[in-house]
Amino acid sequence: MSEVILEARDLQLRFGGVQAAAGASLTVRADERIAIIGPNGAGKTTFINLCTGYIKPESGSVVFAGRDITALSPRAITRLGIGRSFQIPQLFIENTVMENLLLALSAREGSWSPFLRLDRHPKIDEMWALLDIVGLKQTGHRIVRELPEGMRKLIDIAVALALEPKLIFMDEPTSGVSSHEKFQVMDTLTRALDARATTAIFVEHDMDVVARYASRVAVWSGGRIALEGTPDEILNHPEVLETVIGVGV
Amino acid sequence: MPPEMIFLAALDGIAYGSLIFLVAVGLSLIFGVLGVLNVAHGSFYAIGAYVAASAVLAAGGMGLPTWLAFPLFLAAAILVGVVIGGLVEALLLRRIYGKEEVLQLLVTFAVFMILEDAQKVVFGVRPLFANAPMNWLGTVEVFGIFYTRYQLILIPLVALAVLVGLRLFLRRTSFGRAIVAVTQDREAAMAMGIDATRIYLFTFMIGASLAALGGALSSATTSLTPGIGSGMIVLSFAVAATAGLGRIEGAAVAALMIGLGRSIAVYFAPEFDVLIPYLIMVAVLLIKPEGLFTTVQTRKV
Amino acid sequence: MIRRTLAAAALAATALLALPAAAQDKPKELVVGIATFLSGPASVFGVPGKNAADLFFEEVNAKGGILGVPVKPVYVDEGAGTNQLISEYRRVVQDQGAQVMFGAISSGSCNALAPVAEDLKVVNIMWDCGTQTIFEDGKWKYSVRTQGHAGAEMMATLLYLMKVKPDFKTIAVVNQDYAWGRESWALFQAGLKALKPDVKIVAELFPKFGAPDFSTEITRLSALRPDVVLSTSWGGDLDTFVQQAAARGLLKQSTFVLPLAESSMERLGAVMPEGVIVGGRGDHYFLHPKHKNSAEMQSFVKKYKEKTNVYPIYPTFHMNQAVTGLVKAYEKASAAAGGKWPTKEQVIAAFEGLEFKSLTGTITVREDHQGLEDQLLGTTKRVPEYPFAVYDNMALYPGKLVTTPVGQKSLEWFAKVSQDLVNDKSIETFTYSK
Amino acid sequence: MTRQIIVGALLLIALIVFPLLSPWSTVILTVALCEGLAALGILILLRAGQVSFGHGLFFAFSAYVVAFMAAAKFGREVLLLVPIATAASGLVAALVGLFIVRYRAIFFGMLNLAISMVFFSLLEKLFSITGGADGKRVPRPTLAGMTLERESFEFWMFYITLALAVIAALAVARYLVSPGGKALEAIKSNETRLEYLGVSSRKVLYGAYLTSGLLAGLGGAIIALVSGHVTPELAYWVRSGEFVFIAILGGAGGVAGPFLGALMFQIIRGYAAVYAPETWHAVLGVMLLVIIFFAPAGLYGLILGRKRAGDAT
Repeated sequence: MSEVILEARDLQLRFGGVQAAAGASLTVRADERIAIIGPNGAGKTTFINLCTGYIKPESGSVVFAGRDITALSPRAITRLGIGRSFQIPQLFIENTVMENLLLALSAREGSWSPFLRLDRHPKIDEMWALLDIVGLKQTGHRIVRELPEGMRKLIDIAVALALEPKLIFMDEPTSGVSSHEKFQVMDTLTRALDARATTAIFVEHDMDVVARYASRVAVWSGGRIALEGTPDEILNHPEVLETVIGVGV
Repeated sequence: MPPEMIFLAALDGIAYGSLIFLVAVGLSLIFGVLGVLNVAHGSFYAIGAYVAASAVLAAGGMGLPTWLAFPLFLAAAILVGVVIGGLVEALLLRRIYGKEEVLQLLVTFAVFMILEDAQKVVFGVRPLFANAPMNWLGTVEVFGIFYTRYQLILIPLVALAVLVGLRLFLRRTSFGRAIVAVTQDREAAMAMGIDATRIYLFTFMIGASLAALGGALSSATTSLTPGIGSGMIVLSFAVAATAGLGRIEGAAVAALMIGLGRSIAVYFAPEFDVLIPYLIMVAVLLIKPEGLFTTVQTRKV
Repeated sequence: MIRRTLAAAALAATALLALPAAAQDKPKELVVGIATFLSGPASVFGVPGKNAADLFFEEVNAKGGILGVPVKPVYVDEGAGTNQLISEYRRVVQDQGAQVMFGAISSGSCNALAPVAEDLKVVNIMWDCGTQTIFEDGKWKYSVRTQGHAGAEMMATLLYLMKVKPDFKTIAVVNQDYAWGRESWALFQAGLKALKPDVKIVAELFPKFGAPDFSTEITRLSALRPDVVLSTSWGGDLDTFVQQAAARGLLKQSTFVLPLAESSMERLGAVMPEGVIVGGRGDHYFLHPKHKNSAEMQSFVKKYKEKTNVYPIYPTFHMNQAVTGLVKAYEKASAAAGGKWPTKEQVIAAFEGLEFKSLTGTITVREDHQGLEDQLLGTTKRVPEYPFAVYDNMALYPGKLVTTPVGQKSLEWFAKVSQDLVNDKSIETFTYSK
Repeated sequence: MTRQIIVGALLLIALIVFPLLSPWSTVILTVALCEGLAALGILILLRAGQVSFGHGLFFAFSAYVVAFMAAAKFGREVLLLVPIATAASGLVAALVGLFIVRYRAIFFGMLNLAISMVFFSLLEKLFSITGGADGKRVPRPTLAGMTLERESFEFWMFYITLALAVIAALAVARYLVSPGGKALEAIKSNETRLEYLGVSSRKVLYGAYLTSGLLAGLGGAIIALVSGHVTPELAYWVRSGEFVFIAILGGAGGVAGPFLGALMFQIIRGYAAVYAPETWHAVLGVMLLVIIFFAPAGLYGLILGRKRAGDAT
């Protein structure tokens, strides 16, 4: 068993009268692919937001690679090696796809020289390769605003991967992808993650995807983990079938 | 400085703050609903003042009783707000909602430049004043010092009435509640079937009318000269930003702070009275970047 | 590339510079550029100045122009800001070929334009600005002033106050916060110290230029109860101040001294009570006790009133002096040059020692290019003939008496002013008559 | 890209040649270049979606530094005055920027306005030091040790300014395509993502703010020298608004835009001053509306045939 890379302990947060996190805890090991499932409003995205510093918990802690990151800013957490993609892709929509990736590259490399042209970054080939992995090489020069949602979701993930994080959170990576392409997308993503030995935590609604790509599943309900286990255990659990997947579906 | 002087200074500060409040609250309301910072707001103040003064002078010339000035003030304010404000919103602003903020700002900046000159062409450059309403109300004596009832009582009362009236309007009437809904969440409000176009138009008219009302009230106490609008706009920016843009009660508090700060400065440090509004604004924003009365909202990701 | 271009440019420029000055033939027209406030608060002076200039140049042209050359006035807005004013001023000289410039109303503009006029070698008539420092601290070959300066205005005001209210003990000042407000107070204060060292200055207030509200200042003055309140404010500021002070009984409580009130009297109408000391930056007054019935004055007041619906105020008289002075200087220069069209330098030379009649008296331009102008002060009185206050109990101070002598600085001269001046024999006095 | 270079080159050639044909225009053109420099600073901030209604602060600050130094015994030399005054404005931008980069949108604009108005008020109030509203005269300094007559001084100042403007424009063009410049666009479109790249948007904006302050400072220093007089009006909010006006008029699409805008602004203002001396503000206002509604990419965009600001990079 590999070492623990992320440990969230008893995170609590209320907002607007809703218990968005109610003792959320999760321990993640470096070689894991964890799927987070649960109904809407269960606090899945809140959990990601808490772990990446977008919002701060009222109590509880998040430890990453032995360091307490609970109070750190998203920026500091990103620099420590946590990347994330978003439910609604967060991209520089007026820029080209490649520029989005190159900005991530510059951030990673710290290459901010005013004499450097962004589009002549010495490591630009690496970004083209990355774009190729997610199957979007042909979109490199397109303006993000003009691309469909599904592609944007992948670009969002590619941007996070360009940072070469040790751990990546992906918020519904396949939500904008047509169902017959989902596996293909997840295959390429998994290859990219494997190549970089990146730990991944992803929120997912499609149980087929969960079954195939997760090493462990956490079922979210009411701001905390109601159940966890292997995909086999979870996906056959009667309670999960009822609350998450919906009986008869 | 004896304590009664502080009290006297405070009386001046309240009168001054009340006037700024009337102008600033209109600016704040417009921003809250339309999301546009109206640089031309000072021009509504100036035009309201000129129209009111001309009307009062004309009424005086016809031998009409002086008390008529007060309904005339209101009429002038509404006229300016509805006609000029309405035209600006319907012809110009409506075309740029959703465009970049910079462009919206600049459209109102252009309107400001045009109205400044229009006002000069229509009303001339000669200082104009109509002090009959102020004199008609007479004076009161406080600690042996004469104050005009107009500045000491009427203007603060009007400001208070506007504050209370706006609150009631926004909370109790369906139209007011629709305005609040748009302020809080534009998209949700529109999804609920609220006619945003109409809300925007009326809010702009109300905001412009308030600025014009401030101008109308000031026309009895001050000489109207070209350029009065450009000074007022910066002052009301300061009030609105200190309070937090879109905050109505906050604007009242900030206007009072600035009014009091200024008049006390005239006693203690007359060299710095003009700096007071800006210093208060910068100090407040340093501590609370979104203004005194605004809560920070995070973007949904 | 750039270097070569620059070299070429330099050559071309040198060629331009080397062009000889054009021979002094009579031009087709004489372009006169006039810097005046067409926007901003000071347009209360600027626009009357422009209206008057239009009238006067019409008259000049109706008589065949200057030495037979028609005059074409071109206006430049002083309200656009100093830097813009300077470039406009240059454009009018260099592009539109103005030979004479009138610049300007604000002392700040005059200070800024004087060196520009030197550079451009253009006749510059400072037609309205008042700062005494311009010819006391600097020498300007191409600039002249066809009216008095702030020193003369403040000296006459001080002497008049000493004459009509010799026993006051406290004074407060409320001046606009800019050079004129500050400088006029510095001068007045220096003279006051010399004449009446025991007077207590209870408040020195400098509200912002264009302030819409003087409530706090008035509260303070009401509490301090000074014998005299001096304010050299003008325009909208003065109107607002007087109005608010009158409403709150302050004008009854203290003697107000308002050296620029002449320009506000008609507007203030019934607000202005009796007993306020007033002046008009010189001897300008459409009811001037000596000249109100002259044909020129009557015709001017009539024409001006027809055009603008109001009585003329002092900037219109200053404009008259500038235009008259210009005509006379050209005539004098031409006579000296044997009837030829004079060069700019000859015109400037003609200004030195020039004496000419204005609508309200006689102006003499000294060798230092400073004009000597009489100063008229009075105390307000209400009469049935006009719906506004008029001057009564007037005193006319000869320009020579109240103007700092050539070579001296006004502040120093004020500091040693003597009591004799208050009742000098050359001062004429008048009371109001129909 | 090539069309941009052509536009820039044509503009440059026109600027080089025009003063030779029409000597009176040198000062007006120099003033236009100075305003163009300030507007170039605004353009940088516009890339980040921010607009400052207070860059008059830096413009006026360096102008007053020049005025004070030129009036003092030392520093009567253009080659000394310009860099020192520009650096002084840069220093002010560095200080103000420390906290102003925390704000966005309206608050960014209004805080800039407030600070510049504080400076404006101080310039007016501190009469004994600054000369109050009348301002200060700037005695003509030497240029490279030479004492020049007005005409040759103006002549050389124009070409020096032109050279500086070209250098500044090229440097800014370079900066805008560098990672830092592109990160500015990222601030405009998605600051959240920028933070999640581990990039401090404040630092990125700080760099831009500093640069824009330096550019406005450079413009202010030169305008003080060529007009020979400084007044607090240089710091007034309407002046700052004009810089934004110029930036939009010219178009934020490329670095030649602000200069194109500044020239156009001077031309319109010049004509308006002659034909409508009492309503030239209104003429400018109408012009601004026309640009915003019918050519939002500005003159530069019109020339390049683009419809939207920001398409050209």
